[in-house]
Amino acid sequence: MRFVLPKGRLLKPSIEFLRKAGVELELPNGRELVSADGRVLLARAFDVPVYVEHGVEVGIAGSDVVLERGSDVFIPLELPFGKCRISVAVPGERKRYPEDMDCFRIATKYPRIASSYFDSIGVDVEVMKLHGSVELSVRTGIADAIVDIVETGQTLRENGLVEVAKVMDVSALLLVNRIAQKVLFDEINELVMKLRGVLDEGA
Amino acid sequence: MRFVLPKGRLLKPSIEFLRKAGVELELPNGRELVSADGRVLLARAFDVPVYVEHGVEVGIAGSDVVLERGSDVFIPLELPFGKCRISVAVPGERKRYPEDMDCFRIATKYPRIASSYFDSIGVDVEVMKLHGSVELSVRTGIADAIVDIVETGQTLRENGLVEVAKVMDVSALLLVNRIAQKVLFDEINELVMKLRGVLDEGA
Amino acid sequence: MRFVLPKGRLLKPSIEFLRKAGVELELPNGRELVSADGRVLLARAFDVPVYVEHGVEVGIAGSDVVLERGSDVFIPLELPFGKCRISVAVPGERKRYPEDMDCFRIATKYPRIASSYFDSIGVDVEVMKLHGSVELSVRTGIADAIVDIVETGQTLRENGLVEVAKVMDVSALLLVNRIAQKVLFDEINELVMKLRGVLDEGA
Amino acid sequence: MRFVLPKGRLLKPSIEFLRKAGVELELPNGRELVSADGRVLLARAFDVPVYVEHGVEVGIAGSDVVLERGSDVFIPLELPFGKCRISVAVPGERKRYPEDMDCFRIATKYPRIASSYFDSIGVDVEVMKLHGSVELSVRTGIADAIVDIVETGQTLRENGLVEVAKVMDVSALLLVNRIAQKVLFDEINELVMKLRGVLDEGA
Amino acid sequence: MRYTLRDYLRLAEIGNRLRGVFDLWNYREIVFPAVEEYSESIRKGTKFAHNNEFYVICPDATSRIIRDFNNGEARIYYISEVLDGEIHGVWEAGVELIGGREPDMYVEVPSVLITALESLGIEDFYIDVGSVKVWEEATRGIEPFREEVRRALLTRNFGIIESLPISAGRKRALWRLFNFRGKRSGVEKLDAIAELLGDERVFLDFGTVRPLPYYTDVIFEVYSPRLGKPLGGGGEYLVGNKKAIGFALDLGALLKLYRGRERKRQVLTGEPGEVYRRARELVKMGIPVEVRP
Amino acid sequence: MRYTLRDYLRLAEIGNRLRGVFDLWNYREIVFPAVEEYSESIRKGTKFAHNNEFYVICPDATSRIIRDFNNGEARIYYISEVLDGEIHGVWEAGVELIGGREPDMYVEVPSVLITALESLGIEDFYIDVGSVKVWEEATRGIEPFREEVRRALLTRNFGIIESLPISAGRKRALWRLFNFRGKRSGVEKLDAIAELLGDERVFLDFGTVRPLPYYTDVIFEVYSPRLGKPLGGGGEYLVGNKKAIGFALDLGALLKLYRGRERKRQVLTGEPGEVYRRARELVKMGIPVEVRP
Amino acid sequence: MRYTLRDYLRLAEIGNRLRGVFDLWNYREIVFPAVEEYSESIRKGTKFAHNNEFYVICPDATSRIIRDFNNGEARIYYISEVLDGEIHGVWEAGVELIGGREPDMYVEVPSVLITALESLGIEDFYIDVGSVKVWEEATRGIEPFREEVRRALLTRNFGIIESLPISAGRKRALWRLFNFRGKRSGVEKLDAIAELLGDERVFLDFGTVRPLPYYTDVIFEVYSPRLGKPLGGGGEYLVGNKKAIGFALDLGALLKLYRGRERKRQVLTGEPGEVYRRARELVKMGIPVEVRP
Amino acid sequence: MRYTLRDYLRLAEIGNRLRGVFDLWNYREIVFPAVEEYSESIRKGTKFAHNNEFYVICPDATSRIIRDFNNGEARIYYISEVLDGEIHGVWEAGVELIGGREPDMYVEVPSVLITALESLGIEDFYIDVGSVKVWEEATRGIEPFREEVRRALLTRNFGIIESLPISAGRKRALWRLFNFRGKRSGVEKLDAIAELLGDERVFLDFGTVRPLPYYTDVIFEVYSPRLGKPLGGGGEYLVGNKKAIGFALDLGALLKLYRGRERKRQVLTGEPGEVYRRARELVKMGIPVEVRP
Repeated sequence: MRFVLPKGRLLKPSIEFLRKAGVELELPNGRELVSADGRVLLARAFDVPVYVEHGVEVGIAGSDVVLERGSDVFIPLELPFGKCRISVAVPGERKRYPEDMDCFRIATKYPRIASSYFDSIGVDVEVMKLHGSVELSVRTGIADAIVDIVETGQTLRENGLVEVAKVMDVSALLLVNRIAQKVLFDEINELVMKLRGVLDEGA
Repeated sequence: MRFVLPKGRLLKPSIEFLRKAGVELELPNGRELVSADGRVLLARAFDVPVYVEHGVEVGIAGSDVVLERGSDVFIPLELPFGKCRISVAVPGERKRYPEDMDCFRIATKYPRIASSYFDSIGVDVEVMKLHGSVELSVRTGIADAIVDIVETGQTLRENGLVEVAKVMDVSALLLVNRIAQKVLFDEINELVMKLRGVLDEGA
Repeated sequence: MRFVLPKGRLLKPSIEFLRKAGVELELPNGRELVSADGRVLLARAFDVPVYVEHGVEVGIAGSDVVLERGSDVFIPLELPFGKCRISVAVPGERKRYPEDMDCFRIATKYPRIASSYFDSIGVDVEVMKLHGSVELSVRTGIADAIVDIVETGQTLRENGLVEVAKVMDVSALLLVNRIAQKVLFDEINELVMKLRGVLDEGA
Repeated sequence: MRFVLPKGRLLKPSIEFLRKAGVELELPNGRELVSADGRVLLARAFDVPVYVEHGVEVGIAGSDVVLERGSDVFIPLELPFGKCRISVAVPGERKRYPEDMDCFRIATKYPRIASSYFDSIGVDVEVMKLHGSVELSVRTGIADAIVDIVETGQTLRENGLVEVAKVMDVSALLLVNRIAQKVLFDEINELVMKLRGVLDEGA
Repeated sequence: MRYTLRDYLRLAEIGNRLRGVFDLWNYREIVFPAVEEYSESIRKGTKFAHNNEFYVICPDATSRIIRDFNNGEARIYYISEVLDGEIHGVWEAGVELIGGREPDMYVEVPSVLITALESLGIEDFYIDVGSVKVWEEATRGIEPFREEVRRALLTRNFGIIESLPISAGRKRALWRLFNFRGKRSGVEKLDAIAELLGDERVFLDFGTVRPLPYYTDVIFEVYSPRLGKPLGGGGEYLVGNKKAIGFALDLGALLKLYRGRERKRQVLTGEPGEVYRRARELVKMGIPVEVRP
Repeated sequence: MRYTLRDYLRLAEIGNRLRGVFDLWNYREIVFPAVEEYSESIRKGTKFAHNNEFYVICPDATSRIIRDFNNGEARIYYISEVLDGEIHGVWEAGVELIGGREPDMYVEVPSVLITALESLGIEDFYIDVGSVKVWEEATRGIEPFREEVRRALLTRNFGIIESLPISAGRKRALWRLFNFRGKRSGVEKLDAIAELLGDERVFLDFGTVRPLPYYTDVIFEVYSPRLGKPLGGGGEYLVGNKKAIGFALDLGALLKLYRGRERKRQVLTGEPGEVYRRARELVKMGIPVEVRP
Repeated sequence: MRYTLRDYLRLAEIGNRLRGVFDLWNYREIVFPAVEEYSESIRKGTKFAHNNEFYVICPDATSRIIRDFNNGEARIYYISEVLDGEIHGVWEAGVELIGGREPDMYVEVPSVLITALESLGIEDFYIDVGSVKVWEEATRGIEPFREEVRRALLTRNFGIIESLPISAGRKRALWRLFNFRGKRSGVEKLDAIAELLGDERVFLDFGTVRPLPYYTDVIFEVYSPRLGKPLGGGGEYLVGNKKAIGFALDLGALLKLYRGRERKRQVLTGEPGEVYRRARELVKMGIPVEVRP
Repeated sequence: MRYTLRDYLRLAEIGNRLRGVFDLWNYREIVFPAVEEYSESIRKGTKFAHNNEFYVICPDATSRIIRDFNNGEARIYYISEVLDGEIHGVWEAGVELIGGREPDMYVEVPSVLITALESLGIEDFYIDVGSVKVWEEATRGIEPFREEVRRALLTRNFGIIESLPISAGRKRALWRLFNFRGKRSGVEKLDAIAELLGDERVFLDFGTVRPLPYYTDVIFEVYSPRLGKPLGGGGEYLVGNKKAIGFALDLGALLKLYRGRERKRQVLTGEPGEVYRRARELVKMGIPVEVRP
């Protein structure tokens, strides 16, 4: 049973949470991406669900990237970290609510989530996909608003942006490969039970 | 006239090249993304063409990202740095040429370029988009081959991969916004002439 | 106001009925088709509704031909003559009901009526249009059944056929051109009232 | 081997021509449609090709009705009688050539032939199908022109019509059922040879 | 019906004359996209599929307005092709008054119609005014036979009604409706319309029927003795809970009756640079020009 | 781009302002059926099949005109949706002058364009005039590389040209064309156009390219610094053996720049019968009315 | 997924091996026309329009059978392409037992499935058997949350259930279902199936779900550890008021696991007239020949 | 022609009998996707558009093979629906021998055809063998009239030929071809085929024609006196530069002549667990079972 974990802000809490459940993973050394025993993989947050869908048995990723990538994976548990939200934000001096964003250009790392959000409220926008620093696009007038992840709101404030609507809540998720769930049923079931135990304690 | 420059490996050579042409840019401070005078923006390499297409007058980006993003921008000059190539690579122990990759799963940061390459040789593959470290996918058996950027070949070797076909040559490009080219014709023309002068000297 | 009347079996009763209502028409001489005053036209039974649809103000025709031709005309009155029916008939020695006629070849002068009848009972047949003597087709084994007009049943019997289902009742009808009905409202209304008077007397 | 012959103007010459070739047919008695020996059928001219297509081995019909019915039959010989033509005719006082008949309403017993003629010269007309006396429609102003058979031109003249274009030449044809041609090859071949002999004599 | 290039120029010309009149009456034009998502509430149009979704090409305009127009009052018009299952369609010019007051709206829309036809030089037309409600009332209590009555009306076939198992009195009443045509019907609303319009070409005729299902009461049909089919028609319907009334004209039918006229223009000649500068100035002032350099 | 009902009203409004201007210039409108038989010569449109034949919905108008217009001279315009493989299309207003004389035709059509934009209150635009022939001549003798040169031009990527195996002199000449933008180019025909038009918003710019393949020499593109994409463009082409020149404007782009204005109307009040009679008379005289009964 | 010519030969080969097995089990093949009239009850298929009617190309076979098969009992199978909104589809082989008896039918259809896979040399597969009814019962009284429970099940996301406002006991019960996988579940009907089949590759697993909506109780899914997606699946449904059960295999998935074998043939040589006469006789007797003249 | 469910079962049954025979002859089945990209070289099919591209549904199989099969020799067959512009198509079973040797291939394919028909219990058929080349040679020197000769042949209308301005000798020669039907024609290649086949139901008949344009020499047609239309036919064509020969049978025509037969099965009864275990074993050994638990 292999694990794929996301590099970045979710890595440390993921390892800690697994440890609490008694799952000790040998991590890759230095800048390596695979542990010496081959059981642990480190990947970009956006790639984790893709790895699990295509064969890595277990992974941890944020619900934002799972939804954005549209991966066909099992999600047996929501984990108690990585909490944040995806929101719509605009420059403070041009505050507008999503309902009035007809014809707006929206910059985002989440084009699928953004499109389906605006579709759902019947507002026609142009979604512009960026790979990073979406705030920049609004500050320079290239985009009219952004759809991005918000943790503390600090980044928004620094860029003079205000949140005008929440699109979805985000949390870390445990991901399991569909076929692994069946073929390695006992092993995976045991893992889920252990993690759930920790969750229940925390609750 | 604003410039958008790519963070990362192209940033330093871009600034140096502009300086040689007598274009001195005030860069953003520290982790800032916009310079104090607002004339220089720093963006992810993949986002630069998008910024130029939607309004920033001038930018520098690799031909790989320009093609991948399919941005509608003017490209008056190819610049003499950022040279590398996009190639197909496979694990050394399972060497196969693209013609024999029917039904392969191809991991890549360049899904558009990869798809159009395999389409052009009439081979039907499944393209799997990753955001980073595509080598990992092959090493772990999730993908069968990769389409990625190759500079020295060092990364490939470290991951036990061999290059089996070149997809395209890559170089840094000067990008100009379509409308800016007309509205700021003299200013942009002068810039292009200066840069071309440096190019001619180098040649 | 012009009249178009059908040559053949409906002509005499039509003239008599109009006469009873006080409408005296000058008929064409000998083999002529138009009366000297141009007010009366004689046409084939199948053509009468077509003439009325395209401009002759008033006509008399059987409901069979009106339905078969699908003409867009007003039909203010059903007239008390020309009564008969359209039926399905088969050779007496191979009696079958329409429900069991899947794949049958049906000979008829009424392809539209026949098709829509078999469609309505969900039986798939091949309709073969003939211009006359449809009984012949069944006697010679070219068709399996016929859809034709039946008055007394004499013709069927002479050809060894038996009626197995009635498709529709037939009667003579008064036809009025759509636009004439409006433009010559009073004149036509008066005619209809007179004919209706005769009808009521008869009833 | 059965024969189907057309009632009407082609019947007598058909019988005579067959007789010259040594083919003596027993004709139906009186108003009968089938001869006592079952070998000879009499049908409406428009129905003869349909009978041959669906099983009667041999028939004689005009080329006008064969084309109009679109029957899939063999036509081994053109016969030396029944010569006439299909033409476009208009009232003498409103002479117009087919090229100028855009938007005309054309009355005809041959809707298929008429449509394909006007299609072939790129003129858009409304074809109105009548079963008989098409001249009447033009005389009464219901149609603008007719497409009909012309033998001597007498009927046209009587109705004040003039021929403005020939659509096709018409002649009697020998028709043979496709499958019969093969299954009864010798018998039919002999018949064709005999008839051809008469033709050659006449020539 | 297929048209030639010349017909398309003349259809556009008729369309523009009508635009002029509708504009004078303070109606605003609306355009529609050629393709609409398929839905049961949209009438007519030619069905097609794209990217695994069903669509219709050029459906009926009024049903689009009923679906999309959700608040406020409006005077709108459209000029567009309407397809109905075929490749070639019918060109229609339609006017819709949404949210008007009674009885004004019943007078306004026929007024627009009359001036529209007159602007094309068509004066020999008739407008028949009928009513859906009159038939609803006349068939109250015999609802199961409404469809039969409607069928009878469509072909003015009173025989169908006579064969119904309803009372003789009822039949007599229906017979009267079948055969009424005049200026005063006894139905107050309709009589008011006829009187307020005060045009001898307007008749009340209960035999009037319209092919589309959304009409709620007053309906009308325009026709000319010179043509074997109606020029158009319309009626009253609901947009949400607002009363609306509209009509549509068949431009192909008008094309057969219309003979165009020319407009005077300022003729300019001379050296091209100069003459076109002059022309631009005149056009800016709204003066029609013809440059013959 | 999907529009709202309000957009469709405003698109129609823009269309009608343009109609007004085109009319003043003596151009006649032509309408097109929504569906055309598919053929290689017809550009754009959304493909569909009906009764086992291939068709396109709302294709490019100019290619329809080139196919159908076979004789005579004409000033025509059209306002219609153009689809290009999708369900939602672009609304275009286009003008075509067929069979005009030189150099007048090159002045007339941009003049119509200028007045059309001004009539919408759009004054801050540029018209770039280029030439297909200039490039043909500049590449005479190196025909095998024409496609490369064209590709280079499309992205203003001179690097592509520098990598071609052609003489240094030739490269210098192409470089000059790449970078020329001004009022006097040395190409007589173009210089005359710029001069005869005498409008400071008109530039000669050899870098101008147009997406459609039927242009034969002069081409132009209109754009505004306020919008990131062109407002439209056009050029010279052949109809049969007649010279023609036209342009098309993207109404969706104009919609973003346009702010409408209102027209004065005669307000009428009173009893409906009387007031609508009065209104009909005024409309007949061409006076805009507003009835407030 | 697009296939090569070689794939199409191998798909046909797999299809024919399956035909052989289905035949041995006394199932009769049914073919379907490529095009069906569109209706809500027909699943999948690629939408298209023809002669102004809506159709679907190659829809789901089981939903066609449910619609058309109206009486009697039957053992039928089909092998056909199924499209789902695209141009390229999935090749499916399906078996349907209509009107069978309990519990035999639950044993028979998996038996056919097992022998079918084995006939292709595929032995390392699992069959998971689940139940729609178990979930219906487990959610009795909390019907408003059924859709949520189903969503939870689709991704095995128990978190969704924990957030529902239902009792802790209920949650515990659902948790048990979520996590049951074994041979004896306590649900009599399912336990009997597992026991009667007596195959170690069959598991009861309540987490099994199927994408199509017509299943009424028992459902199952087949998969192989060698492939990242299911090989197929099926379940119990109603045809009219008759119980039916069926499965469908994805031939594309089988293609990846299958390695074919050859069959022995009588080799004939000699003079063509003679050798082919001989061959015809052998074929008549059912003996495979290979002529090498 | 629309079929009922029962017809679809019987079509499949006929298809499977033919599969059996084709298999015995060492032909491999190929399946085709329902939808193909439209191209001029693909015959028949019903046109439709998807995502702005043109496609055809269920086109002619032989033209697909000619396009796709680019090397090697092959014996292949297909059984599929073929549409031709309509919603309902014709079910065809076809056989293609690609890259065979002469004269064997001319004997083999009719041999397959004969055994195929006999396997369905159809014995009263005829095979007419004709030749495209014989006509090419007979019209050498009068090429401009080839199309006329072909038209004449299609309806066996010698009158058309008599009206051609060609020599009397030529006409006599053509007359002989028109009327030849027998076992020995004097054309060596054809005579050899007739002799090598040695079946009294095979005739040489130069009047034989085939509707598809890709045939290069030998063609044939099968028909039965019991049916008014051919059962099928085929001929010789080129795949790349390889000779190929094939035929296609119309399953709908065969359906009218075919009366099925039943096959013996091992009947099993008993307790379900036991009986199905037994059945699985028998099926594995290739023994047909019928379980009556």
